Amino acid sequence: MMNRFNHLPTLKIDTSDKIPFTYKGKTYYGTKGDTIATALYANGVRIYARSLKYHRPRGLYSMDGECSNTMMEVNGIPNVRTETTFLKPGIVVKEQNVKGSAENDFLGFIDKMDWAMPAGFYYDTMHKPAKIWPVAMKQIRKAAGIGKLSPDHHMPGKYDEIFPTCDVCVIGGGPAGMTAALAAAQKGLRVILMEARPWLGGHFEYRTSEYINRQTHHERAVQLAKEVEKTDNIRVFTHTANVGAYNNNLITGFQVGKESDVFTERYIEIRANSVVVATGCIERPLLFENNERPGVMQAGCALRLANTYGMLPGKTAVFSIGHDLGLETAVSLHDLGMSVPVIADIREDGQDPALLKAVLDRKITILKGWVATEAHGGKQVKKVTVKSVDATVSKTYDCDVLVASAGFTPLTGPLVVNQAKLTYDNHTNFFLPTDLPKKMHAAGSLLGFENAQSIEASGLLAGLKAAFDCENCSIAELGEAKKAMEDLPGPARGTKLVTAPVKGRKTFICFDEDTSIKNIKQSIDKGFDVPELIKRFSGAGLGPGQGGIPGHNLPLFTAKYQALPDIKIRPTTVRPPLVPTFIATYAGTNHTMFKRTPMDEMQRKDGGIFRNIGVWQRARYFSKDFTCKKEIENVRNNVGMLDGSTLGKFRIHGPDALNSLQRVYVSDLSKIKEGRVKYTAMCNDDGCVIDDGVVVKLGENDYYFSTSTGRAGQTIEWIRYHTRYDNWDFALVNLTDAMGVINLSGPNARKVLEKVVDIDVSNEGFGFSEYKEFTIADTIPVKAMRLGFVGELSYELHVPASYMKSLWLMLKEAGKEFKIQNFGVEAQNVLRMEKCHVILGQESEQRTNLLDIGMGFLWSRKKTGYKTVGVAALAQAEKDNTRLKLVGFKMENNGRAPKDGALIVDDRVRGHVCTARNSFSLNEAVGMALVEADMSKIGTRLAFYEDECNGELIYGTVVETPFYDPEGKRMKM
Amino acid sequence: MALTITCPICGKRNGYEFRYGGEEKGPRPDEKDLTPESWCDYVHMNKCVAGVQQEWWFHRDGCGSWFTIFRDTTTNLEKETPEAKE
Amino acid sequence: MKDIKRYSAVEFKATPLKNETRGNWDVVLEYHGEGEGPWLVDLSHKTRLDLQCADLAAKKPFGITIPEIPCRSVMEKGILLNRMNRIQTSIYHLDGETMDIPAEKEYTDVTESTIFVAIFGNNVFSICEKLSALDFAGADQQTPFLFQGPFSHVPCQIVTLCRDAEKSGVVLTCSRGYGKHMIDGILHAGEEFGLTPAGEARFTNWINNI
Amino acid sequence: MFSKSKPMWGKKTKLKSSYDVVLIGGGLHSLATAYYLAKEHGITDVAIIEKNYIGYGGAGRNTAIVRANQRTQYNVPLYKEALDLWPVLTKELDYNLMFNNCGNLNLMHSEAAMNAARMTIATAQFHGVESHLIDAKEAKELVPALNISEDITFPIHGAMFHPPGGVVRHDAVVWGLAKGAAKMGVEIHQQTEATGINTKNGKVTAVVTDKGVINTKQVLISAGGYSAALIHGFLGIKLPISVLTIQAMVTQPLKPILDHVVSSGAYHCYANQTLKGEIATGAHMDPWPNYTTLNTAHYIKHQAEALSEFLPALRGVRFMRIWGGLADMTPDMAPIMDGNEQVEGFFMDCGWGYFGFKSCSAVGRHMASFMATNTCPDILKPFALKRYQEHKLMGETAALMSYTPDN
Repeated sequence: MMNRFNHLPTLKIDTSDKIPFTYKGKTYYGTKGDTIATALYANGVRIYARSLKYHRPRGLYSMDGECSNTMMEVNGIPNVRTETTFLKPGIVVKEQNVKGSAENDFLGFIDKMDWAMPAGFYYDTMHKPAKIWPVAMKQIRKAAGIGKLSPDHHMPGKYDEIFPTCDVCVIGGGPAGMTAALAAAQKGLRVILMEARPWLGGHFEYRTSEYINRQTHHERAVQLAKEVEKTDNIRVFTHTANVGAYNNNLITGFQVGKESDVFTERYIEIRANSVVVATGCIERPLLFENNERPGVMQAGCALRLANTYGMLPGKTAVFSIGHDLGLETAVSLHDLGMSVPVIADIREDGQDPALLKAVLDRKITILKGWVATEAHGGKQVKKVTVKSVDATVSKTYDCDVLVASAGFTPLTGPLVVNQAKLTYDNHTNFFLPTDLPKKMHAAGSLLGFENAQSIEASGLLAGLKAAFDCENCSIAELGEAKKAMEDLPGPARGTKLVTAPVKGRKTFICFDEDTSIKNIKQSIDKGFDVPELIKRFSGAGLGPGQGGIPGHNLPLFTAKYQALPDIKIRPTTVRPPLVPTFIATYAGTNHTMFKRTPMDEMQRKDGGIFRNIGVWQRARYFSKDFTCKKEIENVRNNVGMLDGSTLGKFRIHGPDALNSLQRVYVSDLSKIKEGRVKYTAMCNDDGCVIDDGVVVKLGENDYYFSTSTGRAGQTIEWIRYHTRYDNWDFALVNLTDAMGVINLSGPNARKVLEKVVDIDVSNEGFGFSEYKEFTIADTIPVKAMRLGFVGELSYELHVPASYMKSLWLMLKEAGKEFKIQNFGVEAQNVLRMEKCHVILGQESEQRTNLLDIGMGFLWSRKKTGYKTVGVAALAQAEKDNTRLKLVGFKMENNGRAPKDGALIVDDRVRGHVCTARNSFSLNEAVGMALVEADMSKIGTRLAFYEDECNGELIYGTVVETPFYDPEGKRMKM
Repeated sequence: MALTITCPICGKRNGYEFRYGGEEKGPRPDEKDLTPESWCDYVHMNKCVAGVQQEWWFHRDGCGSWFTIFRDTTTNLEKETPEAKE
Repeated sequence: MKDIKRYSAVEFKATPLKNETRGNWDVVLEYHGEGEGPWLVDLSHKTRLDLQCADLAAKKPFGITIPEIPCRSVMEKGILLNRMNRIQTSIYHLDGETMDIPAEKEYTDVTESTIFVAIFGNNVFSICEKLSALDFAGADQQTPFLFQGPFSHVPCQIVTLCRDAEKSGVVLTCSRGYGKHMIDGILHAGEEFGLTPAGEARFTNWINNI
Repeated sequence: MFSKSKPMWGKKTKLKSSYDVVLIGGGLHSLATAYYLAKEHGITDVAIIEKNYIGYGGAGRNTAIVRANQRTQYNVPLYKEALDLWPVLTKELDYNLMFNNCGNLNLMHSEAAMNAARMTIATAQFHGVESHLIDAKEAKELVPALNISEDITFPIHGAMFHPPGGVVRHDAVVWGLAKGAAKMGVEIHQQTEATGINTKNGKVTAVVTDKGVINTKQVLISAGGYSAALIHGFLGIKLPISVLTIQAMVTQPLKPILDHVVSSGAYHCYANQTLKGEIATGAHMDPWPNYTTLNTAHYIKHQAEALSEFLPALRGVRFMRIWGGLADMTPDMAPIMDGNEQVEGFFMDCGWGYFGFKSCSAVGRHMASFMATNTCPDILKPFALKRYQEHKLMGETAALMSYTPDN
């Protein structure tokens, strides 16, 4: 392990605190503050992984995760960006996509096969003869992919989420972002500042060069950060990557937890009034042969290895750069002890004079108008060829590090995902954001500023603009800030070099997908002439780096290759997440929200097997065998108790209450009698039946009505929707959850009820279809209805939810001697099927109208003038004799019931079975089916085609309905 | 989010709190004159405007109001008037 | 029948220290180990009413003037009135004698429709922020004010009663059926801030302090 | 082995002033129609008019899943034919469409869903399409990453397993069809926008574009999500369509972990692994009409929550890229294919929602026949626009409908 610096003010490591970890089965030590990648680097690791296609060796290139070069498996989690992930004690690090090791990969030979793999080659191969494709596909699948994930992998850690609101959200905690945040905060606004790195400071933070008046950039960063931290109304999220930006300034990000945090990572979704984007720049990769060879790295990477992580990237560094940060890096690394034999500067002129002097003072050779054209060395850089930009003169230098960087690329991600446009700017050579979305502002070096004061001034201006959006800043103040900017240096001139003078066979424009500039030429030649198509065809930018490496080089190169007069070509569309994010992190805290009825606990104790049905959890079975035989027989012979609390229950009152009901229900509800229950249905405008239920009149223009479970949540919305033009005065109150419902059914139901209530529940005193209100024990108010959904004597008791448990226990106690038992939803399903009572959605589908399922009797044709929803369609469809009709059927020769969903066929499909069962009550198989109208006549023979029947049909006959107790005596007894 | 809707009662809110209720097509036509064509036109047919349209929304997770807004379907941004441009 | 009891959909795992029977409700006044807050108190036994009519201006429930602007609330005599929309107001009984329900038919007793809880004490809004995107700290809102919106994915009415540091707090109602999962969600979110179930006494004390 | 690089769909030519047939939209249905017009009917004087570039719309934005296990007898034969055509087209076009018939598992989360699946499966089997109902354990054997425990929001009861379905490389289909059509003489005009259709006496006479007027007697609008707005804009014909943005996303690439397409209606989520190793996943739609193709924070989170539950191993993978496309949804989730009905010479092929990719091969073939013979093939007849005013929705979904795109 190499010695680490411990004296630099910029260091983020604590060399006294050693952290053990496992790599390739052996224990290594890093230092507190290390990322996994820097810890490995300190231990001499230079080859981290192999590339996707050609298995080329890959090393540390950047520090911010623009490519997959340093992605590794950590503790079983694949594709971890080791350059941005902190080292933790005991972690196990493995190499990915290698056969053998990253150092010696048996598949390394593929790199020599690139001639056989031009862009899009797979579309032209492996399909002739057709037989080889499945075999080839298997091999492709194995070869593709990077990391490995076990199918039973359990993601450790805690994942959280927050949804804060603020006035101003600043993305980027560098000098511009911090200045903007401070400016907005000083206006009294609530500010959120998010920064991807674990600390504030941006590009000032790691630099020891002079900011102004002998203060270093680093010191300035610390000064600003201190000010930010002591400002109460700035909420700082560090180690928080911005991943998305949406309309109306919704900003998303994820934060990596510190040791003291209760979360491993957390998803942050911010609603901001105004946003400042100060995300800075990354470096634009230099294109030359073997430009991704281990040892080649960006200037910022080399400098931060030294200044932040306390180690030199190597012994001898050749530089091929196109900006002053490159010169600064050369000077800094030289001063820290590295040998710098040469700097090839793409620029002929325009260097910062002070830096140039510093270079010359150190006797470093600087070649202006030169560029690296090839990195040599099998697995690591050993030598570099540099040439004059016109490729007429060349020199070769020995080295172990090549710092290569063509220029800067602004990080415009948050702006462009929020629909800003990018326009090429000739001066900076940037694609600059234009047409910024409302209340979104850009600041800092992403606009091309390199001067430190200009960067901060642009942050101040953006912060004030954001305050202005929040109506907390005057136009005069904005004007001052603008003016202050004009007195400072504007954006710096950027280099125009796109690629070094090379043929480009091993010049990689996209590292992740091994796309060379030769591949780009091939794509363009084939007609894929815009970056978006080149990306799809060649893969450039489709890898985990998400365009970080090819982002701006691809459009620049495309324009150059096609010799376009000016650069109208745009970079490919940037798509969120701007930083790849764990599914675990996005999921955050997963709240499962279901409704439980007031009898939930009681039924669970009684052995109920629950299912999620819509928003509710309901007891579907009380029998382990799922046939529900005992439950069914007990209802038919004794008495059963069903929890019907999920039914929708509503009160409607006010002058237009009746009008409103007339609008949505097909029956004429003006005729409803007090003390009676009216069963009716709602249709949609197609005449398709969407809901059924009962209506009870409580008083003049005052009704209580029920809906099916599934429709409860939409009922108010539905009624208000269909009356939205009418200006009617009515009130709707949702009492669904307020009332528990017990359905007491079976021949003994009356005997049980008698024991609990004081009123007369005889057939004369409380007849079928009647409605009563009374109290039990002078305490529990009850709304009771006599209905017969299951075909037996039944009472439906609607009771305030808080009393439900007490009533449930009372009925159970009272019913003991009459063999009272629970029954669940499935038993009810069979019981009602035997009575041919329909359940909407089961006996009906989307296209089934009221007439099709034989419920036309509910439709009051005399009721006109209400514009009742659905009746126009019913009137029009009534004469159509090609529709599906609901029929009842029995099986031939006492055969078994067909499965639900079985088809009714002749030479084509003629209908399907809705519900069918081997009925215990009837001792035969019966069911209901939707069939074409010509098959609906009684006596029609039906042929059933079931799944997996192998052509063996079973047969039944259309019969009269209902099957059970056709006269309906039992429910009226 | 991508979408916020301004509820006349609750103000500007996350679009997912609302239910979309269709293009504004005017009051329900009188049932007695409806032909299959005019019925179908009212019930099913849409203009599918790529631009600003008037449309219905219901504040499902909020105050329970139905109301109309103008929205540009090419940007998902609300407009104050049908003619409003950026 | 004296053993007829009313049960809230909210159940805490804490052990009651003091309780009393009110109506048929078993009301916990204090739990063991209520700690330093923030606290979560079940108020589901307290009466809630729905008032709906076209002319709300003509109504003065319990002699209190209904706020004209939707989403404004008013608290008087231990009663909280929340203007929900053009035609609707919710009425919460927070403190004092039992509430007599007005006889006019525009009122509906909806006590049973919802669970009713209070969350108050330090960091209340940090807890809310984990469960809802609604902005409880917006400068344009004067307490008390009403939010009708999603909280833990469920439509709720949330009234912010106070925003002063340790006195901060909200009361919340949501469909009774969601009771269990809502409480689980709130307690889970509040865990890192020490959110603890508390009895009604602590609520009464808080409400009288703000 | 490799031909010298040359433009795959011909050199850029100038737009002529007349063509026998003009196809508006450079997507898959249009390309396939052009291909079959030329190949099976000898009609090669055809222009494809594309505002952007071919495959810009739904063709390039879908998750490439193909299957033939639809619900109704009208749809199943059409999709079966489409499915059977992938290997045929690969050969005919001499372009590897990378059909991976890995099979689709449609997860079922309740007894009711299992019963509903039975009907769909019976319909498939009746029409000779392989499809089976399997239980949760069998599903787990096929997809080891599946969580079949009871303690998730929607526990898995079983699945509808459809072995012949799978994925096709969608871009390859675009490029292959374009190459095949261009070879036979079809002209593809990219960066060309249709701005109107001229008619006279109820007949199509010309298509107006930003590059000039094209005289023609036959025009097809098959422009995916843009069809309905164009048809209304050009001809004043309203359609029962709502255009929604549908989103999809991929994770970082992994070595093989998912060998089938897995989908779940209850979770609004599907996932499969691409040949490159990415987990492609999607399904939810924002239920309001828009043409933005913008993704949303809500959706990506929803997707993560869903995958966390039924494929929990994926919690350790990172989402990498999300995008949106347009789905033109009809009330009955079935397309509208019609011609010579509203205006003579005008054909439409739209309302595909998110099924456009799966059907393109077969539909292109039948639309070509429709246009070439002016006779609607029997297989397309049930998809006429008139069905809506006749109160005959297709029945492709069972769910009850109310009034907005998401019911």
